[in-house]
Amino acid sequence: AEIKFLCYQDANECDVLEEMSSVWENSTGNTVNFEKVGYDVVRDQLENQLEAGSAPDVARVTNLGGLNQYYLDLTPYVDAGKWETNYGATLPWYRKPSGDNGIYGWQAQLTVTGPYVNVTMFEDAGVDMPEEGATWDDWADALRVVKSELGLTAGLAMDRTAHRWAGPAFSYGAKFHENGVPILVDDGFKAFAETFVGWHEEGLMPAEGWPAGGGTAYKNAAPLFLDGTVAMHMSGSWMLGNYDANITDFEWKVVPIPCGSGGCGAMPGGSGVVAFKSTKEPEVSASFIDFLSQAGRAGYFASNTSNITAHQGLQKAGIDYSGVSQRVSAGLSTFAANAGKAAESTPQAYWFQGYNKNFAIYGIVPDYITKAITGEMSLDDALAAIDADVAAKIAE
Amino acid sequence: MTDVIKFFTRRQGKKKASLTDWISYGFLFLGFLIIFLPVLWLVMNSVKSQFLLQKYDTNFLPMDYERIARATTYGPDGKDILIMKDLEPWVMFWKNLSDDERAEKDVVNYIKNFSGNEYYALRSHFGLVSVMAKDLILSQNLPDWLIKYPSMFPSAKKEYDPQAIVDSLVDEDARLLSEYLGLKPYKPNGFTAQILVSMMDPQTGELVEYSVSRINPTKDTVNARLVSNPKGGITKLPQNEIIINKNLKPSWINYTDPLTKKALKSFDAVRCLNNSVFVTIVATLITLLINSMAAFALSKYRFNGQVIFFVIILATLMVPASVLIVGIFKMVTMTGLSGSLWGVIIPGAATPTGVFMLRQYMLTIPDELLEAARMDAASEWTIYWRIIFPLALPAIAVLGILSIIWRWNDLILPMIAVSTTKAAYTIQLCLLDFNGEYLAREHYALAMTVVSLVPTTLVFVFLQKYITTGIASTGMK
Amino acid sequence: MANLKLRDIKKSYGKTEVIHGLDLEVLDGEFCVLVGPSGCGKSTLLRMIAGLEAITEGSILINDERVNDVSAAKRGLAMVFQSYALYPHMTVRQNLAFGLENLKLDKDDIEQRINKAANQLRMEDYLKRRPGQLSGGQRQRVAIGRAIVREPSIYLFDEPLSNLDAELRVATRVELKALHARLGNTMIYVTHDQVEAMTMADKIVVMHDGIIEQTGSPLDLYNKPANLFVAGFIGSPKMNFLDCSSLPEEIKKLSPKGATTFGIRPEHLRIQDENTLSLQVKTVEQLGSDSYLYGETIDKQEISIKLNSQTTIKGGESVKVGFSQSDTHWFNEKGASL
Amino acid sequence: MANLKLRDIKKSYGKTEVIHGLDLEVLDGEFCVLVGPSGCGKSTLLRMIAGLEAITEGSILINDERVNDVSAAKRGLAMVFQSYALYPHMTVRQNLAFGLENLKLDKDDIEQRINKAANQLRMEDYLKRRPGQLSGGQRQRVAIGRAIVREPSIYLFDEPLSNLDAELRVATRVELKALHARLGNTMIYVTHDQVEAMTMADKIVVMHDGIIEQTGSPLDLYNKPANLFVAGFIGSPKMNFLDCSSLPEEIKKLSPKGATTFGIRPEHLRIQDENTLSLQVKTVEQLGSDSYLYGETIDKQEISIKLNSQTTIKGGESVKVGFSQSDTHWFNEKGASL
Amino acid sequence: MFDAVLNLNSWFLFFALYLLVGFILAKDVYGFIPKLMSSIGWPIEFTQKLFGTKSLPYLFLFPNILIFGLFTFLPLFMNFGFSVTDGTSINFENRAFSGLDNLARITQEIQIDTGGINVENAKFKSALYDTFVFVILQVPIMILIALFTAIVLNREVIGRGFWRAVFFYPVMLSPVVVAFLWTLILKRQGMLSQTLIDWNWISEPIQWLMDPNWTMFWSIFVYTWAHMGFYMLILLAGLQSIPRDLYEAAQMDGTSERRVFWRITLPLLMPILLVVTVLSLIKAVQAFEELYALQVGWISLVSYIVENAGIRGQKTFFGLGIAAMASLIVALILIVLSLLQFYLTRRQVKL
Ligand SMILES: Nc1ncnc2c1ncn2[C@@H]1O[C@H](COP(=O)(O)OP(=O)(O)OP(=O)(O)O)[C@@H](O)[C@H]1O
Ligand SMILES: Nc1ncnc2c1ncn2[C@@H]1O[C@H](COP(=O)(O)OP(=O)(O)OP(=O)(O)O)[C@@H](O)[C@H]1O
Ligand SMILES: [Mg+2]
Ligand SMILES: [Mg+2]
Repeated sequence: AEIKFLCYQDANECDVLEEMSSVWENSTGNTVNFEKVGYDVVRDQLENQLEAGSAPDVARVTNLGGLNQYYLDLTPYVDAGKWETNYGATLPWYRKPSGDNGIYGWQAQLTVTGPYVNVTMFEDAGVDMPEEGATWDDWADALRVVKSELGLTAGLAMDRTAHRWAGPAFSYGAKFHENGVPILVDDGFKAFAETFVGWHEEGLMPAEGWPAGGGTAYKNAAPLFLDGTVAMHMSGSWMLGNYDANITDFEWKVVPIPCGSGGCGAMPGGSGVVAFKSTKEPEVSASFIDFLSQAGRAGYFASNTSNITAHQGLQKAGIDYSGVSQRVSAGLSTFAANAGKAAESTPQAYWFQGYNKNFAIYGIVPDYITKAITGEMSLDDALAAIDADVAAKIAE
Repeated sequence: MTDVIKFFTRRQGKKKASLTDWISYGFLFLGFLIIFLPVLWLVMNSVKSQFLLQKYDTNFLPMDYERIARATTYGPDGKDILIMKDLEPWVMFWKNLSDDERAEKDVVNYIKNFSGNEYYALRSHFGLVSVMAKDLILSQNLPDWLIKYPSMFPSAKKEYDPQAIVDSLVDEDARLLSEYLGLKPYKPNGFTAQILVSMMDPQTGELVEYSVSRINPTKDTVNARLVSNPKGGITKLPQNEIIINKNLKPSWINYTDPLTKKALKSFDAVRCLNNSVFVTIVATLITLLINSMAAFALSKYRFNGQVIFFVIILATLMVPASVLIVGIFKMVTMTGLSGSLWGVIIPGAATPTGVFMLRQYMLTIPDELLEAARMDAASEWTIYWRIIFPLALPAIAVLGILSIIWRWNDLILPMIAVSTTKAAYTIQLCLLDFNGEYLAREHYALAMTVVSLVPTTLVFVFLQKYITTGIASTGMK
Repeated sequence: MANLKLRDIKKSYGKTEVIHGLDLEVLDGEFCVLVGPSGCGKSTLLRMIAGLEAITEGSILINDERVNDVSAAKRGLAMVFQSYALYPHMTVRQNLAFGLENLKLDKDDIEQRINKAANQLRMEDYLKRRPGQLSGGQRQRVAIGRAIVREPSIYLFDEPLSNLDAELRVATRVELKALHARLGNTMIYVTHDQVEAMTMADKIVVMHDGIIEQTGSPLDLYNKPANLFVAGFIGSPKMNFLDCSSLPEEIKKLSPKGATTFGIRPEHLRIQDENTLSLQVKTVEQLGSDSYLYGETIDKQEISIKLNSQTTIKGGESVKVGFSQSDTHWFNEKGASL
Repeated sequence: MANLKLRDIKKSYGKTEVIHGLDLEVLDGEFCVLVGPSGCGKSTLLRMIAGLEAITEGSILINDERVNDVSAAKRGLAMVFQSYALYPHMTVRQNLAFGLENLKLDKDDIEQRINKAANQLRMEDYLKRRPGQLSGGQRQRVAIGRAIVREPSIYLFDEPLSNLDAELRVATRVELKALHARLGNTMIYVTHDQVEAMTMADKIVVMHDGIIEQTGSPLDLYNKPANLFVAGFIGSPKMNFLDCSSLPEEIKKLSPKGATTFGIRPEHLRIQDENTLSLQVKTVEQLGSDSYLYGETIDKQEISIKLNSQTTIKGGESVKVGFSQSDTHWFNEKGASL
Repeated sequence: MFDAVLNLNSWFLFFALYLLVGFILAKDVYGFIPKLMSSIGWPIEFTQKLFGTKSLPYLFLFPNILIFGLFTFLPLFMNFGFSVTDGTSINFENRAFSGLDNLARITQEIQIDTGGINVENAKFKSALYDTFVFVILQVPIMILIALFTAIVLNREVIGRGFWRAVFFYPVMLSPVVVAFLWTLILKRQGMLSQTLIDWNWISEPIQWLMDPNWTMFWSIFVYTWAHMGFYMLILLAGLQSIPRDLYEAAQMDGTSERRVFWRITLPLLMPILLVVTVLSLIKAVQAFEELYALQVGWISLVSYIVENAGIRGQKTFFGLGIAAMASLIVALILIVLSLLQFYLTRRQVKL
């Protein structure tokens, strides 16, 4: 049988998957037709295709919870017990909000948010980096010194999305939900929002970061780190490969996630491979995904794409990353540590990642926080608007 | 030349250039700059390396600074900063080499020329630590888990004690394994390419070399390290006194990589261009055919509902496709056109602008010609394609050119119709391939954008006379 | 070779009737000219004959067959349009071939007919040119050629010469007439230029406001106009009309009973003393061969005189003009000739 | 009131010279008509006089003052354009006022001049209409009115009648001539219609390919053309030219020394036996008042004859035509009149 | 490449069949192009033979109207449908009828579902207001520049064709490229800030596209840059259609250049100027792609619609309905604008 795999490609993920699937094709006689597309296509077109009934059989997706009504339950076709052992932590992300025990997708890569630091800048400024366990305030202090010492325009940049913002907010004590219902604006949230707006006002965070984005649009801050505008970038594990390949004129490293009164918050995430109900080949699709999820395959994928694996067995046993540079492997371990810390100290991170309307919130928060930063709204109004907008967007 | 001068100084019919002439030419020249500088800037940027683009390089030409290597090593003696002069360029830019180019170099032997911290720095730089460590583990029959240790989750790491194994090894091997495992006091060594600048020493009058990580043109000073004493901390040099050497370094790989599939395996420039050319040509032909048919009916016949049809067609001018995307998507899917280039071609083939323009033009074709043709026993279809179509050619050429522009630049319809069918990607969709979720390859995107401009620009250069005079002659009035 | 009969033809555009019931018979081989002032319905009539315009009432018979419902292409007519209506994007040869191709004639036949027509009209030299590269007279010929190649039974011409300049118009009308003599086909020719009508026609049909005023040979119309309209329309300069009541007794006594208007053509007036009118000359136009005198009678009625020689009379002079009785025309109240 | 002198005027467009050095004097109050075939440079010359076109060489003098470098507006001329060039968005009144407003005349004065011109040209009824709502003849008048209100010293007309239909053209040319008589201004008038030239001019200037062929009064040109070109150009139908060598002995002996071409106007030929040429009549055109005979001599030279009456001669007949010796014209090899 | 073309759907088969029938019917037609054209037009030829010319105009219109119907009007009706229903789905069976709730959601102060403050209302109003400001400024500015350029090019300048081409060139560029191009220049670290700093005009780089003081300026600038050439050409055509001799007559009348412009050029250009104005008004109200890709600091009406429709990013339950309702409001505005043009040009024609 033939199945169509809509795969969004960031770096080389689909190439690796294709390589892997050829083994499966040879052994089963089935064919996988890869459509390697840009991220925009999966983000913007897939859901419409699903609705119109013209969707692919299998796809690599990031909006894990948002599409759960379309997923094919793999339970009948796979060894459910094995899946629970290996991927128990990420399976809920794909499930419908209440009482669902289905197996829907293979978490191909686990990502964790965390900061990158420009080591050369710290060196040049003669500032010692805060140690593991330092708080965001400690880092802010250190960055202020670096900024003034080197005459930088800013110290810290963060991608413009609530996904990045959530980690520090957890650290400041934001809970984000109560019994599965989003309660965004609480004291912790407010505290971090105030701090965050303050960082922009004082210039610790750059004008071309959040304030330069319009509406709910995502904005990557990596260019600011790459070009040396800032000394720290709050990003995530997915950026390792890019930074390793493209940064040649300064040293950088991944540092442990800073903490706060609420713990050491980082957001997990990542992309997964799912099959859709509409497929005509459920068994074949399921077997394909099952094949990919095997420890050996998952490890191969992780090491060849420089990612953290979601396979819990592999997390324990480790993966042979000997092909990647040391800095990447060091970074991977730091991120893995972050993920562990987050799981312990800020469980709301896992809830948020699994919440099926999280993508709406990702956009709403930056929209209003930006308005507070640029002074279009007072912070209080902005926070009230966040609550109101989220309530309206998740209402049915 | 003298003709030109004469022209410039001539006033309509009279002899001397007047103020209005100077203003006119001034205005035109200013317009030229405002229009062409940005385009030129785009083209120049497209041959800048990814590195320069990341740095928001504002040089007009792709200039890079002269570089010098600076490394940081960590060890029992603490941190060391060292500067290595006169390294070969391929060493400095090892990260930028392709796999093939790397394979050509015998780095293992190369680093044997160095010793001490320089050796360690280069070893890390070339990524040899993990290779050599793995060899070490295998050759010394050390436990397997050592290889995977760095990637283990913290909870798992607790179960192993690598320090004990390191301690059992001799000096160099212990260092190697420690570096690999990331055990204290070892950290990954750093290696960076810094900018080499020099400045006259005010006392001695000699040129002194400095290494600089970043030059911010908006600041008065740069933070520099003495090449001769890198550990001595940084000095702030006045920016206007330092001497910077720059080299011209166009990055042709921006073009060659995507065109040879090296940039992205899934980016097939030839196929994208082919599809676009196909769509552009076929869609333009269909557009011309059916729009001129409709315009013919509307301009040369009297029939019931004529006005209604005309108003309907004009009304579509009011509705931007961008607000109808969802509906158009549904229709394309329902008609079975999605996933095929026909889904890009057909929905846009009927254009209100085209019908309107052609109709206005055809109104100026004398009815007598049609009557003559009818006397000549021509059928209405023959009249259409043998009389009206050729006679409306000036307007049809304009519509043709407009259609070429629209089709070539169209993003919405391809997005709707073929975004999940890679084989049917048009060039504009293909360009999106360079936008990852987290990663944008701006250098490739820029270069391919320039490539995507080539056909329209060629069309423009060769047909601009028809475009500009054509629009003038058609019934846009 | 064909004849044409119109039976009580009417034509309305919406509610306005523009042709009010015409009867006309054109004999085989006749050169029939329709004249009349602008807007009188000449073109409409011609186009109805051609089949380009629907007929509201009445019937058209070609060779005694009713063709009302036969399409333009099938009536076997050919038409030469006022603006020639040459296909500007085709060469002369293609223009000629177009109609034949539509009839699906075979290539050799087409070739042969084109060559014959080209020869007849001396167009060989520019068969490969486009209409835009031809002079007015050459275009004219191509337009006629396009009609000839179809070997129609009747030729229709709608003011074919009106776009030519004076000199060429004269030359072409001679040529056309010769062509008619050579081909012997029935031709129907529309014009509002009465010189053309006079010189070319076997039969002139004078139309006015959608009706036929008079039908006859050119000299018949000139010498015996049926009514005021025809009398004024035929002849240039226009016939002088004088109110009978204002005529000098000497002339008035010549008038037949019931005459209210007296007509005399400018070329029939001579500077003489018999049957005289005195008039005040206002302007004199000397053409070299002829002279025109424009003047007015004592009671301000305008009169023009055409002399066949140069004259020394100047504007402002008073002259006496006379005429021979045979040249007079008299019209009654209703304008009918007496 | 002004006179105009042109001294060795030349005009080139790029490298092509279209006027090759003209000298001309137009007297105060004269009606001077420039005629010549299309493209001979009439408009160009007029526009140079007007100041719309730069003068390549030579000088223009108005009232003996050199005006080469005086702007169009300041030369005190007015021009009536072939297409009238009325401002389509202004009413007739505004059209007339526009030029006066430019001169910053006061309102009453403008009002007065407009009323006077309107009165003169009988335009009062449509002063409030726009040009689009006027007939051709009315537009024509407005165009002239626009010139009149400016009270210029010289009027320039560029084929002002060529857009009018035949009848209106005749009427307007009489009117224009009358206007000239009334105003007494110098007028320079361009046309390529020789009837207009003959009837209107005090002085005709015949141009050909950028040079002046002859200047003189209309009858001078008709009676004593300076050369073949003028002889052929003036007079309609055109003068008959016959090769001297082919003339019958009887006529040949009349020829002066050096003559190579013999010319005789169609209106000077009569059916008679003295000084006869025999010819074969090919076509006869009967206009009622006149008849034209087209024929050819034995050696195929074409000849036309104008008779002042209806004739019974038919195409195909042979006739003998004669002329009186005083009407003959003789030209030498170079085309000059002898 | 042909797999994507042939990608056998029934359309293609029908079309091939259609041509085949035509090809067979055209057996006695010779020459490639005649044969091709008769193959395409056979239904029309056939109809004329059988039924005469009465129905032919409809046949000539058919392909166009079919495509308009399928891909413009049906989607438009769907938008009506979306605007009165709720749900994330684009399928009507999964949407619930909600009447004018969506109108309330974008126009009322109170959010009708949650009872809280309604932020959507504020967003919609600001999109409406900002778009209004943009249109009001952009259209006159562009028309003035286009007119000025056209007037300059209508003079006897050397290389008129060249200049004309230069000013038209940006029209050839896709909105994405235009945005890309200007982002390179206008982003904070871009060419412009840099140059101005070098010239010491400013001391800090400016966020041209986001800075509230500048965003509207640059939106207008870039939009004008990209579209001016087209309108310039139309205006140039208009200028050239003014008869030369009118200018000569004015010259004879001793009219000053300024007066020629105000009293002759401008009034005679008015009809075209009106068409151009209304066309550009319509286009400006529809402005989206450039602005979206430039990420300017305000949201245009169409951007607002596109963002809500769930075409980009996450869908929300009411988004599609709200977007559809907003699009109807835009359509209403455009209809009013075009009626205005109709009215104005009607009066102009009477002139
Ligand atoms: N399509 C039409 N609709 C309404 N009226 C028409 C139409 N065509 C012609 N007419 C009217 O019919 C009358 C006769 O027109 P026609 O063209 O036959 O005149 P004509 O004698 O050929 O005039 P001309 O010498 O100017 O060509 C005119 O009054 C004209 O206005
Ligand atoms: N702007 C120009 N550039 C080049 N040649 C020109 C220009 N204007 C006129 N000519 C040439 O100059 C010659 C004289 O033109 P002009 O218009 O004066 O002729 P004309 O006697 O007025 O003819 P017509 O009777 O057709 O109006 C022609 O050969 C014409 O082609
Ligand atoms: Mg007519
Ligand atoms: Mg002229």
